[in-house]
Amino acid sequence: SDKDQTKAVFAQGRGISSVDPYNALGTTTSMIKFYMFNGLTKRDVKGKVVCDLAESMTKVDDNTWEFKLKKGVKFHNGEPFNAETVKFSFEMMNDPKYKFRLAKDFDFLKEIQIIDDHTVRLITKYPFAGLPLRCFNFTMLPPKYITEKGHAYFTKHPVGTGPYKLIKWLKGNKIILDAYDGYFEGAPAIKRVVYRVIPEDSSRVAALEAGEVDVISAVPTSQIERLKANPDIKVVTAPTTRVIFIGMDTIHPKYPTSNKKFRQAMNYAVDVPAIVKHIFHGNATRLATLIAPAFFGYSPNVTPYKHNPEKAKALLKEIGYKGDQVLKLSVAPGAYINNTEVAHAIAGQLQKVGVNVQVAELENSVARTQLLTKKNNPFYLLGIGGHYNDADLITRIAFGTKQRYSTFYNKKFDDLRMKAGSTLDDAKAEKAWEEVQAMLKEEAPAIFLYQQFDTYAYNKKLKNWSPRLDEMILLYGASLEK
Amino acid sequence: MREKILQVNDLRKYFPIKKGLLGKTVNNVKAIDGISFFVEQGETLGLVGESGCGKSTTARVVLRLLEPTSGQVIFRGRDITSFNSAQMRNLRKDIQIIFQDPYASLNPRMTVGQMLKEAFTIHDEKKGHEMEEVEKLLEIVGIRAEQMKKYPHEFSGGQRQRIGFARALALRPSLIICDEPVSALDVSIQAQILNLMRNLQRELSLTYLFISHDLSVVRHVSDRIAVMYLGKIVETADKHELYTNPKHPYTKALLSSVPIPRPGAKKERIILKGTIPSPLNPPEGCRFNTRCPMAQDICKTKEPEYREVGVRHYTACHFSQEI
Amino acid sequence: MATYITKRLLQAVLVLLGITAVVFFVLNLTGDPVELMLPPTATLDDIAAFRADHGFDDPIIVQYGRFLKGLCVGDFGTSYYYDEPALDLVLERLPATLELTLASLFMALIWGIPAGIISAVKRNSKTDVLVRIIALVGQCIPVFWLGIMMIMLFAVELHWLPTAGRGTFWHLVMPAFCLGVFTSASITRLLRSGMIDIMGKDFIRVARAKGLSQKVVVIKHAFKNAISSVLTLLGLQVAALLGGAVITETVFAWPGIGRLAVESIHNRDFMVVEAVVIVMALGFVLINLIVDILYSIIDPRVSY
Amino acid sequence: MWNNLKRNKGGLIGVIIIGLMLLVALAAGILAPHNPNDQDISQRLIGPFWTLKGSMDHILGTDNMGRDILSRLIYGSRVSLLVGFLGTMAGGFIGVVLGSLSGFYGGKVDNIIMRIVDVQLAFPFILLAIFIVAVLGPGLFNIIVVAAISSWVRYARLVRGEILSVKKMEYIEAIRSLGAGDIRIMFRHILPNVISPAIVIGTLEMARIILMEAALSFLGLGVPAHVATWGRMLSEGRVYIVTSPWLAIIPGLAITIAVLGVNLFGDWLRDYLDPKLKNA
Amino acid sequence: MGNSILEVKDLKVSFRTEDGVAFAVNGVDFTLNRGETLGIVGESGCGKSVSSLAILGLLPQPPAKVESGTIMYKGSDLLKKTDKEMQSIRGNEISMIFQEPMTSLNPLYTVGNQISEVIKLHQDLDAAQTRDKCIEMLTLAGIPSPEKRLKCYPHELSGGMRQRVMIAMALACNPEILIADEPTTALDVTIQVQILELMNELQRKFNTAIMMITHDLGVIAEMAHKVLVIYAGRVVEYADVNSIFDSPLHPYTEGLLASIPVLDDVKEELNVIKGMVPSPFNMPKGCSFHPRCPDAKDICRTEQPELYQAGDRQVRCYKYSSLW
Ligand SMILES: Nc1ncnc2c1ncn2[C@@H]1O[C@H](COP(=O)(O)OP(=O)(O)OP(=O)(O)O)[C@@H](O)[C@H]1O
Ligand SMILES: Nc1ncnc2c1ncn2[C@@H]1O[C@H](COP(=O)(O)OP(=O)(O)OP(=O)(O)O)[C@@H](O)[C@H]1O
Ligand SMILES: [Mg+2]
Ligand SMILES: [Mg+2]
Repeated sequence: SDKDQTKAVFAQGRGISSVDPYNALGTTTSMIKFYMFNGLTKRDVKGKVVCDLAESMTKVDDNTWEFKLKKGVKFHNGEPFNAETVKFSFEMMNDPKYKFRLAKDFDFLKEIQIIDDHTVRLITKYPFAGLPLRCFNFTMLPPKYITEKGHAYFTKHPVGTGPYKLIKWLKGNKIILDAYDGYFEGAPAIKRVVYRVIPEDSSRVAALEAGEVDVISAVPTSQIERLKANPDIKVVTAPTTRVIFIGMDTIHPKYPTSNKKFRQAMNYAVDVPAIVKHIFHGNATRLATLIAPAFFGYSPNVTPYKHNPEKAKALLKEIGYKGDQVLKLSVAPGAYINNTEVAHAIAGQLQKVGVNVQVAELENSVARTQLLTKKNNPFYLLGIGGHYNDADLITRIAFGTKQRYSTFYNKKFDDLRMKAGSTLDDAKAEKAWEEVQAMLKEEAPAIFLYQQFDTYAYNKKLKNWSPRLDEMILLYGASLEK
Repeated sequence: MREKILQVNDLRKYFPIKKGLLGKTVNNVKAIDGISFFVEQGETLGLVGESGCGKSTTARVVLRLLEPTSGQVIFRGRDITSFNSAQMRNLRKDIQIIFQDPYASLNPRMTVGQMLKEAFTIHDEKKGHEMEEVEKLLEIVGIRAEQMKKYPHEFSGGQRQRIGFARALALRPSLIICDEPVSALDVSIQAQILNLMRNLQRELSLTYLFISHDLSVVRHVSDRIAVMYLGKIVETADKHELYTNPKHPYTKALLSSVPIPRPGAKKERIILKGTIPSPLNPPEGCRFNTRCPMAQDICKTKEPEYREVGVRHYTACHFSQEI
Repeated sequence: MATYITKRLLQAVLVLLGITAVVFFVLNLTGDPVELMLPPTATLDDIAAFRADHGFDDPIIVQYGRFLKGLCVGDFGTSYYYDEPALDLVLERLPATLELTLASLFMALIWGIPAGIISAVKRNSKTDVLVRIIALVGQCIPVFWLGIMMIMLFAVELHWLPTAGRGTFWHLVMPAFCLGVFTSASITRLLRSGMIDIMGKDFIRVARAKGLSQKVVVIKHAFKNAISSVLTLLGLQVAALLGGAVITETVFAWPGIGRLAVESIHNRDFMVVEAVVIVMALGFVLINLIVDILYSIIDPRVSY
Repeated sequence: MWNNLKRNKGGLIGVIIIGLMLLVALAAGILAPHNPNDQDISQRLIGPFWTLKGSMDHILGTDNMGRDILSRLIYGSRVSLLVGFLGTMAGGFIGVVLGSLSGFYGGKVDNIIMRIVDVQLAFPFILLAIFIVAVLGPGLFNIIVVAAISSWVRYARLVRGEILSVKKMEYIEAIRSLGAGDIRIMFRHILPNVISPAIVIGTLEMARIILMEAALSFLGLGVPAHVATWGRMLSEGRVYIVTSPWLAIIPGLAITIAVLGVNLFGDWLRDYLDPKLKNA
Repeated sequence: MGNSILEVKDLKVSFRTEDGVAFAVNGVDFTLNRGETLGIVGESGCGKSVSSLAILGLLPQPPAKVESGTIMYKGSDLLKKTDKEMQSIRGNEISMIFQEPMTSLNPLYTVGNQISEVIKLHQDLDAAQTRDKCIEMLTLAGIPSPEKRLKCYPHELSGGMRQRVMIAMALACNPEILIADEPTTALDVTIQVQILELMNELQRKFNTAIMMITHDLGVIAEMAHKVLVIYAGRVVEYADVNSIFDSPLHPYTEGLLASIPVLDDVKEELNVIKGMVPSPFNMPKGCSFHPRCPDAKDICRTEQPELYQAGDRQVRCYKYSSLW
């Protein structure tokens, strides 16, 4: 039937937690949010920040950003989008009554000034270079609709400016979205999009092969070859914002990882290229630190540690490390692609230089709680990514003092990255970020590994779609052949 | 007159029936409801009655395997219902029991030798030469000593009953309560056991309380007989007296009901109507009134007194004189 | 009867109390829900403040007391993850699980009952041997393995059935089958031995001696007597089915409460886990009560 | 016993399967051609010898980490047996003790234990297992704890029931009338009669526990990764089900056959020890 | 012989069990006449029930196997009949009462249901007539207020009542033969008398031939016209009731009679048959009674005696043959 021709189905392993945009934590939930809502800015496929509902943005001074808004944008219910909308959304976000989970992310904002119907100014509390990126998540809410119907109703029947409208959310099962033909960038070609939750990897692949699903992500590495051989299916692998590393605890003195030389030795001992080659078939980018090439501030001048077990042994000898202690490496199986295999491979490599590392498999939330309460193992495999991952965010949460995932408390480092983060001049900022990376390499609070790629497989009938750096599968702009 | 080795006075045993949320006692099964009898040294007292009339309960209460609801059990002049556990342990050497079911009364997982030896171990007796004693015991009951290592299932019903006897005899008791010891046995085996019991009684000067529902068997083994009906003893007398001159209509009916293995020996039958009422709601007045062929109005209201109607002949019937 | 039901329900309350306590205390030992309630940018100080604000710092006993107090007025708490009433979430997913368990129960019964009867009646025949082998293997196959194998065969290779998810009748076939296999095997085996047992009873011989045909003897006299043991088994199997549903629901992407529970455990979504467990336990208790009542309907000797 | 076994084909098969498993588990060091944990990433996913890519060096092929499947299978039997056996023992011990207390003393003790049993029964088992593993972390010992917790109820109920019926037997009254005390009656006369049905339940429980270990591994909650177990092999292999189906099929079959063996043995044992237990 | 209705010849039944082959019935011959009661006595396990089940074709096969013999009923061999043919005979022409009234009724159905079942099966009656017939039968069986009893479940009745129901059921279709397998063993004496009296009365009324199986010689003496004594699966003596009791021929019969205490005749010492019944798995060679027989001779230990004719009686003992 007609309907079938324009229905696209995509599937991932997890369901979403909410359709309330300001409570949308996590990549999957955010992804569905961006079908229905727009921010002032957005990230393009490659991760670059560009305008979305804004026509243009300019820095007025260190703490003031001016956004000109697009005209003629309408919410699904016909309500117009204008400066008032921005102010309303900001006030809503900050209203303590709602306890929005995203509110924390926007506490750099002081106020919104309406200049005219389609111009607003965002005033920050301190200079914040990451503002344009952050605004991507500052999605616009319909003031009239929410005022009339109330927030509770809104969370069940969300209305946004996005290309799709929510039809049905069957929790843990699927989400049905229908095209919003009045979308300001033009009506979507695919009239209905269905998101399905299929937790089991093999079932998900099977569903794609059976033609029930058009796009899947997180294709198991082992399946790639075979799916490539399927004439109906296309497999693409693309980098993501997710960066994987093995954190080393520097705050517990009883751990040898509190010794800088030890940490450096670990970086020498690990053969990351071999892991990338064998476990990922090349589908990962080795990183010198945590900052991926796509991030603003990436410096090619800071090069990765060379695989050099001899040097590692020498360093260990230098500090007199005996290797008599069993050191645990936590990993939460299934949290990231092939992470258990990586953990085991690394444990093996570390054992070869005389460090007795054993893998401890933990349930993801147990592992995270351990980190949160700093009752962690000396080594922990961790990945940080998501739709607004950038140099600032990742260096902060991974290695900032008193950050939830950090076991590296270093005042000098904090100062360095804060300076970089608040420098609004691009050239100066790049310089500052290079310093940050150099320091990270030197201090080695982690065994730096790679930027994760995600592998998508999709039905060849799907056209004009490509994977995004931020791991979201967005089908606006794509079309489905008969 | 011989010594009364056991005297039971107005003994009662009620089993409470609990119901409802809080397990309130709503009623009682009056399994035995005020019985009195005595057993004299060296005699056999037969206790007969139909199924469910409380014979086994009597046996268990006398042994204090069940605690009586009220009444006295006087053994050799001492009321054992108030004995503490140490006293009871000691008393256990004196009173023993044999059960009806030869299959249920031996532990299937112990050899006969182990089982018999246990009697001594419990009471710390015959240290060191228990096995000799076990052999002696088996010999007494007519089982070859080499069969000591066998398990109960390797024996026939009659042999098991002998082993049960051996166990009861181990501690040289003076009173043995036999709860239907031959009911489950074939006639030819039954005769073997009855003869054994009789011989042992003579040799070891035992006293028996012999429980059975088979009047022919009871008559064969007993000196005196007590007849039970629905938790009460309705008549007690010397064997001969009871069989020739029953003073209770129930006893009469019972006697007349027993088939005689002699063709043509048909006699006057008293066929009772109906069945035994439930001990949950025993009839008012005389318990037998619902089935009694000669019941009068008084029987429905007034419980007859249990009194002496002849020499060592007791009965509980309003009209015992007219029988 | 009424007293009996009241008594059972009171006991059920005790059981539920026990279960909620176990869940609450164990979950609290396993991790921290706050982890998931704040964006990654939140610092340790933010987290501490948040925690104090939401009462996560109170002693567990106090938290549990609060939870119980809520329960008394029908408040199962709010999901940390979904930010919605926990009970609503469970009730929303309950139909899926009910559908799955009932379908699998149905499958188990339509195979298990005839198979058990035939196997018992034709004892030691070839059919019996075959049925027994099938039942035995059914009890030995890991459910998830069977599920994956079936998806490969019926969905990917043959395209007969959809791979996963809930929707049409056809979506139900594989998961229900998978889940039903073990139960059906148990029913077959139990019914077989029950029937063999009953077939040796005196009243069966009497029924035969009346001249009744084999069919009447088996169905009217033997089966009705044997069914009570199956009923008891079914009551207990409910727990197994609900447990098995957790795995089956994962393999077949079935959006039931089993998977909700697993996800919620991973998310440390205490309230949802509590709600699922309470609902499951309540289901178990009720089903067993129903079984008991059915029992007394089938068997006039049983009265409460 | 042996004669009886010879006549019972199922039991014989069961004993042979269990015997082989025991042998394999004990002699794993000798039988396994490779170290089960030797990874060789360049040798990953080689098929069994009968497939195109297969070689005799890895008879059953290699897994995603290049480990020899046969060797892992051989070492895996250890875990299955160990978890199965110790889990059964632990569960059996708890269950028998509690069941005995409950049955022997009755009253309050009975009431309390039976309420715990109710709670346990009404608790969906897999969720409980997930809980326990989540608290204790994955690990051999913890899996055994889960196994024990999940199975004690069956013993407790059985033992309680048996004790209630044994308690009424005349030989218990006989021994009591000989003057024996509670302890003697309990240990010498009641428990021995309850043990054999408990052993029968034990074999069936062992089968269940082996399946359970596999199920927990499937959910990622099994023993730690460096230990080869069938459940984990299956769980890891399942994503390769289409490309390298043997990865999932072989351990799946191993589990099924092992469980079958234990079940067959248990069925026979039940018939042998106690024909009246057929309905348990 | 025109009066005879059932003739059993050389019936042999064995059981194939895990412990070997049990020879349960090793040669049973007898004739049952119309309106007559045949008493069958013997100790537990001697094959009384198996023989009677064989007549109705109710032996569980396997493990049971009829090794040989014929059971002639109205001129045809019951052993050769199909199951369908047997079904129309069972409960209709030949019916049976079992020992255990407690377990012989299906606990899940009302008494009415279970009686009407047999009536509906063999008689062409409508519902109301069936009901009337049920009530009539219950009344005959001496059950008070039968209308009420129809609605009772078995557990609501006492043992004696249940046995009456069984009798009502067995007689519902006016059978030619009633096989009563220890109908009163489980009952109290006062109830036993009631039941035996009832059976006598009904026999007089319907002229039913009764096979009365029991191990109680008292019951035999009161009920039977002829007596069949079985030992270890074989008929050892077959005679009319008076001769058996007055002058038992076979040493076993003799021993049996002497070993029972008799109510109105006090014996000091009971006579004892030494030893035990042989196991059906392991029958002694020769006469199966010889290990217990006071008179056994060499020939008894080697050769199986036949059933010898002694006057109008039959006895399986060499004493009455020319070989003695
Ligand atoms: N533990 C008990 N709880 C409740 N009622 C009981 C208990 N034991 C016995 N009774 C009841 O007490 C009554 C007498 O029982 P008892 O066993 O003493 O009878 P009996 O004369 O020995 O009968 P039988 O000849 O059948 O052995 C019966 O009605 C029985 O149901
Ligand atoms: N189903 C069976 N399987 C094996 N052997 C059996 C079976 N039924 C009966 N027997 C054997 O047949 C023999 C005769 O049994 P039967 O039931 O006829 O004895 P009976 O004379 O009726 O004894 P009772 O007085 O105990 O009822 C017994 O030794 C018994 O072991
Ligand atoms: Mg009794
Ligand atoms: Mg019989």
